[in-house]
Amino acid sequence: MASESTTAHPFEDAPNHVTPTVIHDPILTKTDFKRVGTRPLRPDGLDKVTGRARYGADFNMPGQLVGLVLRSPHAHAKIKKIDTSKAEKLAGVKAVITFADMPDHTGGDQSMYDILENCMARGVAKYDGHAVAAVAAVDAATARAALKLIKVDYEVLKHVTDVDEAVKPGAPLVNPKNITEGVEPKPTKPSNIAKRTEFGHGDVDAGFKEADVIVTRSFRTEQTHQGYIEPHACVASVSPDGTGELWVCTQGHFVYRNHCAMLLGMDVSKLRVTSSEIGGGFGGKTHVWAEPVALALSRKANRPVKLTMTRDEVFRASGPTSATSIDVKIGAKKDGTIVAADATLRFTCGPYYGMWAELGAMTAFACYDLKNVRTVGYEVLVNRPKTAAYRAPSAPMAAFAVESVMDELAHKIGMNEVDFRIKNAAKQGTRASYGPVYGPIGIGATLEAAKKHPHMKAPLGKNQGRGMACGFWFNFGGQTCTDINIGPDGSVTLTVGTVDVGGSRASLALCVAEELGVPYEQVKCLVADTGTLGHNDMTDGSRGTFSSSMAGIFAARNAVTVLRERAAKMWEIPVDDVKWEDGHAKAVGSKYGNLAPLSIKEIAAAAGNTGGPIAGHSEIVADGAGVSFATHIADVEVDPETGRSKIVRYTVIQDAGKAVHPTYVEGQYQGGAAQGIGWALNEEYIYGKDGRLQNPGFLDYRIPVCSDLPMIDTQILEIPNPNHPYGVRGVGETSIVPPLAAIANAMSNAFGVRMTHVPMSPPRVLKALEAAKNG
Amino acid sequence: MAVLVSTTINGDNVEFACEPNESLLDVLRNRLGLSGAKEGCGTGDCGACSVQVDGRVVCSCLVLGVEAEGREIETVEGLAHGTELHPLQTKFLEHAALQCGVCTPGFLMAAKALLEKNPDPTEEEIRFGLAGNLCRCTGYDKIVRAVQDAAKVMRG
Amino acid sequence: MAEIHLWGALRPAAGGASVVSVDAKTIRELFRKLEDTYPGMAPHIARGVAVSIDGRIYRDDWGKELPEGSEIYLLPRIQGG
Amino acid sequence: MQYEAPETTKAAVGLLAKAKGSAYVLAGGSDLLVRMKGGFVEPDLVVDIKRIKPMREIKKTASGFTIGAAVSCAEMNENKALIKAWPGVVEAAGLIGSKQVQSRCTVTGNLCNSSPAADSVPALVAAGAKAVIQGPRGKRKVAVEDIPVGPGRNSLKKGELIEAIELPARKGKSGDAYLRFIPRTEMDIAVVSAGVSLTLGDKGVIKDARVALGAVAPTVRLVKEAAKAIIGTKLDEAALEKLGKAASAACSPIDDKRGTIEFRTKVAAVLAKRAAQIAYKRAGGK
Repeated sequence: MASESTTAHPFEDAPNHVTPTVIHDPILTKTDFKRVGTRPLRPDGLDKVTGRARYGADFNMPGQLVGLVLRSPHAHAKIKKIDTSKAEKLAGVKAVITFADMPDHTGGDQSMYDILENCMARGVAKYDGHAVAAVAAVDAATARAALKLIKVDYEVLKHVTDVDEAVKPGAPLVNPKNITEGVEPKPTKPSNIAKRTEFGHGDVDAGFKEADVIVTRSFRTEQTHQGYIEPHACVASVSPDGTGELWVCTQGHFVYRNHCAMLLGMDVSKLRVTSSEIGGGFGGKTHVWAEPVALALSRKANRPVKLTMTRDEVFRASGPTSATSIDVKIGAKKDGTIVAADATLRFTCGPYYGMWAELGAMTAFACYDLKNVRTVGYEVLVNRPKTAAYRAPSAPMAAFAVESVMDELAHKIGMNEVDFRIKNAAKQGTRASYGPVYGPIGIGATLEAAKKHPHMKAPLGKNQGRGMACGFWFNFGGQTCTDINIGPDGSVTLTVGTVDVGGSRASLALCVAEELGVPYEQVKCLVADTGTLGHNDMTDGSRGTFSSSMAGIFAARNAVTVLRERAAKMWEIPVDDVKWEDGHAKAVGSKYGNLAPLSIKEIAAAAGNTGGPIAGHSEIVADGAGVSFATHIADVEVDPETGRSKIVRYTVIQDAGKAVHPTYVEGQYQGGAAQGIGWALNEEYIYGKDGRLQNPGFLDYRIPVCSDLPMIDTQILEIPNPNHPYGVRGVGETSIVPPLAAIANAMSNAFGVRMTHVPMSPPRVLKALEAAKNG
Repeated sequence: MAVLVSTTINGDNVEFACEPNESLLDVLRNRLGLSGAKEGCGTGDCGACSVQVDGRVVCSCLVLGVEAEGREIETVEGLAHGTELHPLQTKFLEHAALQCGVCTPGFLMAAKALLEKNPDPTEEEIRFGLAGNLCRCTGYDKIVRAVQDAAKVMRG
Repeated sequence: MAEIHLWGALRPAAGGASVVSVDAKTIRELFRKLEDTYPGMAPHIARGVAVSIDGRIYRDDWGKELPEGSEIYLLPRIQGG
Repeated sequence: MQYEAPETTKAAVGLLAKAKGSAYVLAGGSDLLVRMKGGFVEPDLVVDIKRIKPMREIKKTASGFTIGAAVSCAEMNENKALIKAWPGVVEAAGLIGSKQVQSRCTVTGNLCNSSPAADSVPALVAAGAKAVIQGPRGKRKVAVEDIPVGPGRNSLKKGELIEAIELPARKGKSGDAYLRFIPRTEMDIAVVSAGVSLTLGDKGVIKDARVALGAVAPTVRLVKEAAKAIIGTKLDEAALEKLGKAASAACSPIDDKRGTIEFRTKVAAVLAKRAAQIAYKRAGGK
């Protein structure tokens, strides 16, 4: 009986000191490469420099209508009535929909129901920009006119947008039914806290008693947006026979298919989704918003519908990151040993349940080897858009708080900040603050590299300061399906289902070329639509190259097995006597003396006579992603009279496991750093007292422009991941984690001011500088 | 009421009809099939819709289609000569100056305008010259390097 | 018998325990028995729970065996960007 | 919407005067088209002035410069004589938007749009520029500071348009400068800004000065007290200090998404001082 086979040990935690890591079934098979590690041109590049590449809004279907969405101008309002009759009567209008046209097919799946409600408000508008109705018309002008004819009767409710206000007793309730999860006994009254979570080990209170120095501080970070340049766009077509097509810019067309089919009550197999080229996502294109609406409009109008969000809609009604409020306490001995670390993290989720504080709580102390550590996270509901992932979601805010305190603590005990981190860095065998034990990891190596980096010793100019910080991201793998087909001429088609967000087609082709032993140019990598391959998870969690290369390599191995069999048939010898080497079948043994090796081309040419087409497939769950660490160094110049900051030098050092295409790895490092710099200095959602977003555009949501940044130096470290055939780790996300703290630490080092509120915009910096000046 | 407009696009005579309040960007994308220019914001803040009008780089979202009458317009589709790429296109590829690529057409047009005026720009001149074009993927490092390299090639 | 470490959000469902013992040979069996014994964990498992076996994290693979004496941690199934 | 592109000022005035409904002048379009896109305005008539030849020209005359209303800021930055005489005005014009916007935007449009944060306006006000207005009742000239009357509102009457901006001729040792504060290095709207124009007399003593501040009040403000603070000085520490105080005292800003009252008031002083130093140096002062 199950109940007999389980025992609870109350309040007993695992020890921190752990026996050396067991690495089960390592699959790392290669460390010496011919093609992996080179820098060829990407296969999709030409289309992208000539304007030929097709993104979300660059596709059209015959007879297509223009879809537009009506959005709530209120942060929180009961929708008493929606009158669409006048809009429906306008000439040229082919469909008007509200939530009534999107019945609930979610079957009790709360997270899917939340998505449904987020796509189209059901009775209550929960944030400024929440979709309330939508129209499809023959042209944009008609659709705009129709939106104006829809009359919505709102009863405005009290709202709350601020994270600290939302958790106060008596705050307006975003969801009056919300009872906090993860608390025992279960609360009886609703609140805006969706969930409490906790991680850690050891005895934190006892640990602090051993401390010689303790630093405690509270931090706030404002909400930011991924800021992809391409707004969400799709073309949807649903026929009366229940089949549908969707062209869309997304990080995961298979997941979009599954979600849209469920929300629309369609069979998954009847909805074919094609991913366009994607104009940036960074986590923001992992969730559906407009797509189910476009499909519902198309279904009602029986015409294809193109729906493109404006930039204003993207800011108000897609998925920005959390605003946060974080308390950190770390204690250390005089020799630099950290004895206890504690953090409480409050993260906004928008109006729906999320796991954002949870991710912050997991990542906060992940860089360090800690005997006593505890993190507590609270998911906070507010009248803001539903939070979505943004590159290493939640880690940058947690790292901002922790890495700021780490610097302060190092200085208080009189240690160099790098040495202090080296002393406490996690290593292979360390129990991570979030639970498991680490395998081979790179935090120590990035710190040692930072210490030796010339940047660390370069002289600083007037009003300049230097800071450093570390960052962590998990990375993950997930479901992946890949095909390799050998053409009759021996050329290779690699078909993957992970969207290429920034050069992965080149990396994947390199891995398959390496495995098959053929030139890179002989492998063409395609991203398939959902009708062509089995399910693939999104390109998120830095998994695109990690998982699809793993599946691609396995598919290539399967193809090699077939190629060997075919060669054996051509030679009329046993397959065991055929080996694969340098892209050729070779007969093993002196008895075959003069048999010339067979190339893929020769084997492929004979395929019709040896058993038909040659292919290799792989369907896997790509588990075992290696965690990733980075150390960044930032030089910041501050104008002491205006508080304006400029980054004058920046260096990223990060472990890639194995850099498949180093140029694109550098690109990920640089891009993440730039986003982190923007977050640190100027990017923020600004809500008015009325709960409306005041800066829904690129003019006042200030992402860095070219003249804001210096060159961003990169150093790639390669500590192979034992759980990938080539040692690859994800590289996409970690680089956004350290910049916030690195810049704050630089300001502290230059001016002695500790910035605790991000963004460190000029008014905040000037105020801090003046406060410091006035004692 | 739609207005008939005659103009030159990438050296070809083109006639189109458009509404007077329609942007040049919408005309290019929706009426002429030239979707290389992208709409990132529609308010002149991102530069993804950059084209040249009479030799000057503009945001085509901030130009009316009717204003194109008698003008000469150049778009990213006209950058290459036949199969021969413009040096900027070649260098953007070689330096991996694009990740997602959606800002690339705008950057190419802005960089072309910059180098036509200033064939040997400093890094700072390049950075300020391209400040009207947002890129969220690259951190601009490789874009600046590609423009520097292209400038060198173009100077011969 | 495997010792299963729970992260904070699961603990209320196990009466506050941070470690529970479960007789399970695979991830599938582990989830089934946890749901039977601690019904409060079912919604979490439905939402997605990852299993760390000696430090290697499995997000989806039910068939994965839990080797004797291995250290098992349950974690939220994380999202990425 | 009706679009017209007349070839004479007279025709443009005629169209505007007899327009029914909302009528707008289109020069660079960098404000008008943004407002149309956002649905804030739906014009019945748009009069494009870029085909009116005289409005496309910068003329140097004995009395100074005449900058046609349809001259783009990029064109201003290519006119060497103008740059030499009024470097501050040209720099201010060159700060509006991006290179793309520069190709189209005009200082006249910037003035008529009447944003308190308009970049070119403090420099024009400091320079003592005049707007040449054409209308159904003929021509009139007014000081540029009298064009904006509030955020987004100007003093032009129905049927009127600005034909050109006139800048006086530069005599003797003179210099001007414009500085703005923005959080980024480009592409932002001024949080606070300052334009200074001055002329030196004997031995580097400031004989004449005008100081204007932007984004600190509903309209760009000409600050006479600030000018007084430096006239008769060689811009020494004490004069700068007084200038800064006068600049801060003239501020009546608001808290908004771009900045706080406190920040604007403080930084107005910083920018006024820095701009004055640049202008002084340009005038040949040491």
